[in-house]
Amino acid sequence: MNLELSEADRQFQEQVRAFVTAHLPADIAERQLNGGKLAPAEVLQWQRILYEQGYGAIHWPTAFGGQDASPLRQYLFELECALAGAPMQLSFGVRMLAPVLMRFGTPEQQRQFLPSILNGTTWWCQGYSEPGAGSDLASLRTSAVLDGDHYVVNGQKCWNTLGQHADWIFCLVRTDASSKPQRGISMLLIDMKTPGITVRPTVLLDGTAEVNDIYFDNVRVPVTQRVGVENDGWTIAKFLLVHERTNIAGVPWSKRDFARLLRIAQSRSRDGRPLLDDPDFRARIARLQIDLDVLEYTNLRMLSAPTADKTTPSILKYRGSEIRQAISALTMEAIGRAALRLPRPDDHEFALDDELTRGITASYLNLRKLSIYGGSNEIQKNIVSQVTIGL
Amino acid sequence: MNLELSEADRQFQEQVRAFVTAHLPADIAERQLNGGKLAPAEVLQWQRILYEQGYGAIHWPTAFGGQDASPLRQYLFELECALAGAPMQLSFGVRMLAPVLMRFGTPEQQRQFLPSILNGTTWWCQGYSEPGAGSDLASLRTSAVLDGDHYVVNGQKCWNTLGQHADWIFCLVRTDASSKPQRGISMLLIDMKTPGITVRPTVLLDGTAEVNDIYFDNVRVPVTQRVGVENDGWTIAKFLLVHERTNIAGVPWSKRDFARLLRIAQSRSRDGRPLLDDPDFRARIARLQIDLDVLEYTNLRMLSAPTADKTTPSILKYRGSEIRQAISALTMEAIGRAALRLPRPDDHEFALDDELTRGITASYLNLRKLSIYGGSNEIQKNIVSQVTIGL
Amino acid sequence: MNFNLTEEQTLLQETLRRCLAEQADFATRKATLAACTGWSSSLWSTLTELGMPALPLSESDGGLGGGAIELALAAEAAGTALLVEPLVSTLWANAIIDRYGRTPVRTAWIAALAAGRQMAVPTFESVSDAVIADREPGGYRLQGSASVVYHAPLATHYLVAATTSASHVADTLLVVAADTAGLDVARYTTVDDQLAGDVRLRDVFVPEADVLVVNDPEALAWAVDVGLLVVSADALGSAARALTLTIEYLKTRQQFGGPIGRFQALQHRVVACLAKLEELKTSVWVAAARFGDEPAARRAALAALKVIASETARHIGEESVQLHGGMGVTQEMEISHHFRRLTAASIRFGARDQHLAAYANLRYGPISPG
Amino acid sequence: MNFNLTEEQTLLQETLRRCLAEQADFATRKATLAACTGWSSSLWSTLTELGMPALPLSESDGGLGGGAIELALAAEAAGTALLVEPLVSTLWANAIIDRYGRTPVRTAWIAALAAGRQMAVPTFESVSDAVIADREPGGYRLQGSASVVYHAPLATHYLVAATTSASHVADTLLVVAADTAGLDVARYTTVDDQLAGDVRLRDVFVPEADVLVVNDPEALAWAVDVGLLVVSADALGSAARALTLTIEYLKTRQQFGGPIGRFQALQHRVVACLAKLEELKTSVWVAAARFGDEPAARRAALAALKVIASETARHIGEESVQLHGGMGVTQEMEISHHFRRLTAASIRFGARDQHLAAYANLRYGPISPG
Repeated sequence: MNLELSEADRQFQEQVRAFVTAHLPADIAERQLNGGKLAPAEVLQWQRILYEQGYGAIHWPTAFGGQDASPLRQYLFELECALAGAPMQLSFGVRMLAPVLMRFGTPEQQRQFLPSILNGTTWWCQGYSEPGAGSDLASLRTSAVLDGDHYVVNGQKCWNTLGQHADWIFCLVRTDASSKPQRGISMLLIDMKTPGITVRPTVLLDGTAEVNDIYFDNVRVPVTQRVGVENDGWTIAKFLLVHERTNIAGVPWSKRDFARLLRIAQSRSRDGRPLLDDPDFRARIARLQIDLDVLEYTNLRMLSAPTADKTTPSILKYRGSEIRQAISALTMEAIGRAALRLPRPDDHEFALDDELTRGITASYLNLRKLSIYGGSNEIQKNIVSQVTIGL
Repeated sequence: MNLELSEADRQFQEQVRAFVTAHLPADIAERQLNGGKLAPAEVLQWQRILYEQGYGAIHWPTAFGGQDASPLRQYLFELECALAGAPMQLSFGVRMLAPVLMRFGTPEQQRQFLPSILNGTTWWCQGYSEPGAGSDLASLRTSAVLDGDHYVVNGQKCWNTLGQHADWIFCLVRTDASSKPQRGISMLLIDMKTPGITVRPTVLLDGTAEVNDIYFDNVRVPVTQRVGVENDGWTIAKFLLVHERTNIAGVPWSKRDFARLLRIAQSRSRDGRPLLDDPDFRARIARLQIDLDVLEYTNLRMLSAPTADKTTPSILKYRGSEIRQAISALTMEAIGRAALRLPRPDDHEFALDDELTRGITASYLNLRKLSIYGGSNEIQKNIVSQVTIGL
Repeated sequence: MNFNLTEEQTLLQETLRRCLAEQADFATRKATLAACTGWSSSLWSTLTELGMPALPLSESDGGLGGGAIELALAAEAAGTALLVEPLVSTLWANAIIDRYGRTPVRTAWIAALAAGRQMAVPTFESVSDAVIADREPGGYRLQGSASVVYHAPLATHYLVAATTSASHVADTLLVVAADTAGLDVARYTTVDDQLAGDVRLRDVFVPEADVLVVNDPEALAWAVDVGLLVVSADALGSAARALTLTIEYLKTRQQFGGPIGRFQALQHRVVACLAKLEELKTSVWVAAARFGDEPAARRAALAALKVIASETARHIGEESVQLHGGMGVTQEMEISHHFRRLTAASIRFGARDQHLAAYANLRYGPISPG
Repeated sequence: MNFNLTEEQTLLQETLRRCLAEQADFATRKATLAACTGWSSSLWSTLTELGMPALPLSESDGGLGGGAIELALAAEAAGTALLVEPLVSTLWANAIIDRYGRTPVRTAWIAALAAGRQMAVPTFESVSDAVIADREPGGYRLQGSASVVYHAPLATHYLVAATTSASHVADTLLVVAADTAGLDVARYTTVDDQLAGDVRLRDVFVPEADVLVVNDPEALAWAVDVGLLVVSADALGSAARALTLTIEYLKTRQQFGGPIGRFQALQHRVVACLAKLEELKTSVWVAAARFGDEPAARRAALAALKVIASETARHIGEESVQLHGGMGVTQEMEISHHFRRLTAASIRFGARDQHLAAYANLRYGPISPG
């Protein structure tokens, strides 16, 4: 048992830190750290910078342009990026589709799609959920009917994240309606410019349109854009769900958000002293920091364990979301009445929306999603219960 | 809406207070208020005093020697008794069996049993639960087979409270094994001196024997001691469960316990000042007092509502137990390390077991039962869910 | 002792409920918000015709003579209907004016308030929210600002809390017309879609005739407590509706081959919410009834109410969204609007911890110097 | 970075686990408690033969040279087995003696400790638990008392924390033999069935040779932290076993026509307990590893550990009993003993709030004067 980083890992972390310090655009960092917004182009810009410096997808095998980085190094990389205020990498290409293509894709598909994921020229999105098939993927209904060397796709996807900016979508579709629910599903890669695709944004709690409904109306997709075996998409979907767990707890972003909370608690005052010196607030922020510390080390413990266990990822997922939500809630409380403002684009400019209050309420509202998406906290608890009680 | 007591109710409360002040033995009160123990005889002694002063069972109809007191007056009566340190009345006779006899009993049964309940000469206990039939009463198995003008009873009861002191027991038994579970149950009244009855105490968390297993080995019970119609005991059991709800939240005892907690918080010190002035402790005790206040008024709101609703009693039961348990836990924390002591009869006498620490840990341990017995908190939540969601 | 409503109170409750169900349903409200005016003046006219601005005013002034319970009933209805029109702010302001409006103010103004032709809103949420008032011949000169004043952009008058001493505790209450020189309002929208503004006062002169209260901290405490009551009652209405919607959703939403409401873990969480709702309900009515008591009892009840209201609003809001799953985070669903209204309720009038500390001080006395 | 045990550590864990499973099962323990001696000297002999008292002692003194991780592993096993024998107290005391026992103390005494012929226990749980030490020619004169000293009735020696200044913070550590004039022990049983006592020191003289530490508050802080670690590790063992028992019970207990473990509300509560258990596990091993760090990092980790341990012990203890229903409150069931051990763990070494405040001070600096 040893909590020190190895010399090599320590050096890796320092290199990442030096790289981020040197190459992360200052205005992007300022906005990321203080509740501002990024343009889609800035997210791709950062991916391009990462690519150019060899950090485009460090967990990928070196053969595909990665560093074959250990889970610990992936964690250190994301931590340094998050703390410095770098944008989150778009996970749909780099973390979700890419491992699927490496495992199930044809060499052609790999050659066609992986490089542009790495260098930030293609924006991918995901088409999994449907109305009536959220946590329960087996009941999806979007159909793909073979017509010559094309599938004809009809149906509706929902909870599509940032698809309004996407070039391509990877989609689960039903290619055999007659078999039992889990069978008969396939994965297709679809160019978003294909005729028949409509993207309709869903307005969320914070007033933004982060997710969309996507409608497919006789959309023709070449058979060559199917990934893996027909009707075996369930296998791919499961692979994808269990594959990416290094950062399931979201510790880097929670640490970034916590640092902002601490800055605010030091700067604002309550009853004539710094909020951080108010005994009630101090006890609450300290308790939260303990939770966050423990989460980080529990995550590291999982990453360093010789064998994977089946319950820890689910525990990390739900505790990670609870803790990040708790940080956002306490931050909202810290700014007091200023948290009541949720300005709209056409609202009056007002002086008090400074770097210590900007975006905090919007973030609290937005992060409600954490405990719902990617397998809700209830689903995670069911998984743990299934493994431990089994009834 | 009016939170003031009517003039008549206010006078009633004052009369009760004056009576308790005048008649409650001081040594009993001292022990009740400071974690001491009472002998069974003292509990009966108090019932006798109540009876002599006309307070033996104020909620009974005047025809049976009660005052036909309103739920509000019952509440005020119990509150004054509890705050002054009076023993809890034994509920088995006064609150549980008596209403059953008044509703389902024969005039002979009423004449035979009610007076000695009222004047504190008979100690009743209850035989409901069995191993394997706790929350699930329908599966009880103790059998009563008719043999001439007697039933012959065989089986085992558990969770029998204080039956070691009891003169009589009222028992649910199975009189027809062939019908479906809820049918075929009858209620019998059994003299504890009948041959074939064995009482075996169960040692509980706090080291005491408050409950017993009771074994029936060919116990002969006259048919005249059956209450109500044969095989219709389920009706009686349900009547009994829904009948007594005036004090389902246990507010009087929580208020008594809270007053002790407050005395302790004022007397003990932490970091050189009264514990009550420690910001963390102060916030916790204040929060608990708010919960207790709200519980009391929610209880009073239920008592004053023109129509009964089906969910409030269950909510009061489970919140009442949570709050009383929270008071006992915070009291334990308030005395710090002294709470580690759980002396046994043969342990060394030690100086620090004073009136500010006596019995506190034992009480914390003992009160775990509150959320389990009389329909566990989980059962109460199921009931509320059944009424409101109905799935 | 009883917690029952009088016939008049029930009538008020029913009338308002029926009116809002008909004229302020979720679709109508959506249209109002989409129109970018931020409120519906026609709905406000209807509420005015029902006598809502007049509710807290004395009958001798043409009002309906409603007390704390009537105010809470109306505010509860506003929360249930997600009203963005200034009902709660107006009830609050007019209750203060009814109690402290001195003769010059009354005669000049009160009939217009009752008829809804003019509208006042308070600019403070605690006795610490005081601007500086300097005595001048014939009146006071005000300096300071107030942030997030609900419905400020709609008001014709502001009720401003001020301090005339070096302390920061408000002891003076003044009326300032919206068009007074030196008064500015920066307009925006709150997290619960209500119009609000930051109000800035620079060298604002208030003549003697527009001063309601001087050197009376208890009057200011009372004024804050009325606000605490109506905002908490609004939260009660919203929380109750949020739970109703959630239970309906659990009964209808199908997953894994049946309604998700059959899952016991979700059931028990709903029950915990119902228990908290009952507790908030009790707290609102107890606090309302305490307005007849001595100030310390009222203050303790209101501090306790805000502790319960802040916690319950947060808890029921978050649980309702979570139990709605993905649907809960979309503005299409009514629940998301209740969530944001409950979020606002938990923040308004100051942090839960501060009210808990105030409650403890009232119950146990101040903390002795460490 | 890794959280894996070395081969030696795994061997220690396995050996102890096997030994306790064989010789300290629940039935044996019941018999021990029924015998009224309060402990099993034969089981203690076995543990001594395994080298447990020698575990924290240096190899040069005939010990096994175990560090914080080995101590925590042994304490965890003690908690799992509900050991009432003085393993945890002995590990703690001997670790202190190993680090601070100066030459006169060592030569006279340490072999007997290693062999279990003599037994020391600390009488303090925080640096505030100091008796008064007055300097005298050739030594110190002690006055004071210590309450609820675990295994005090069994000890041959006490490690006493004292202050030589007017402050109440301990800075001095002394050894006092049980038969010293002026020392009394009042014996009783704790809530978790362990032997304990209140120790009173009246005019007790301690010669220079029996003084371990003088004027070194950090040494005392270290000594307390070792105690915090082993008691928390004990709680980890007990909590893990409590959850295992609870899950077994849920799988076997039949009600309403099936095992009660199929009820989702109960399942989700078990999962919440499992999450807390994982967090306690992490906290124990992080804190153990921090014994190699600088004092401030160690202190923060130990304060955080006790916050987590107190909360988790309370939570898992209470939930386990509740999920066992009526059976949980009877002493017949093993769970009720874990509940009481976890109750004790949550109380020992001071309140959770105090450790949270200490953690905050270490992380954020002391509170500025209000």
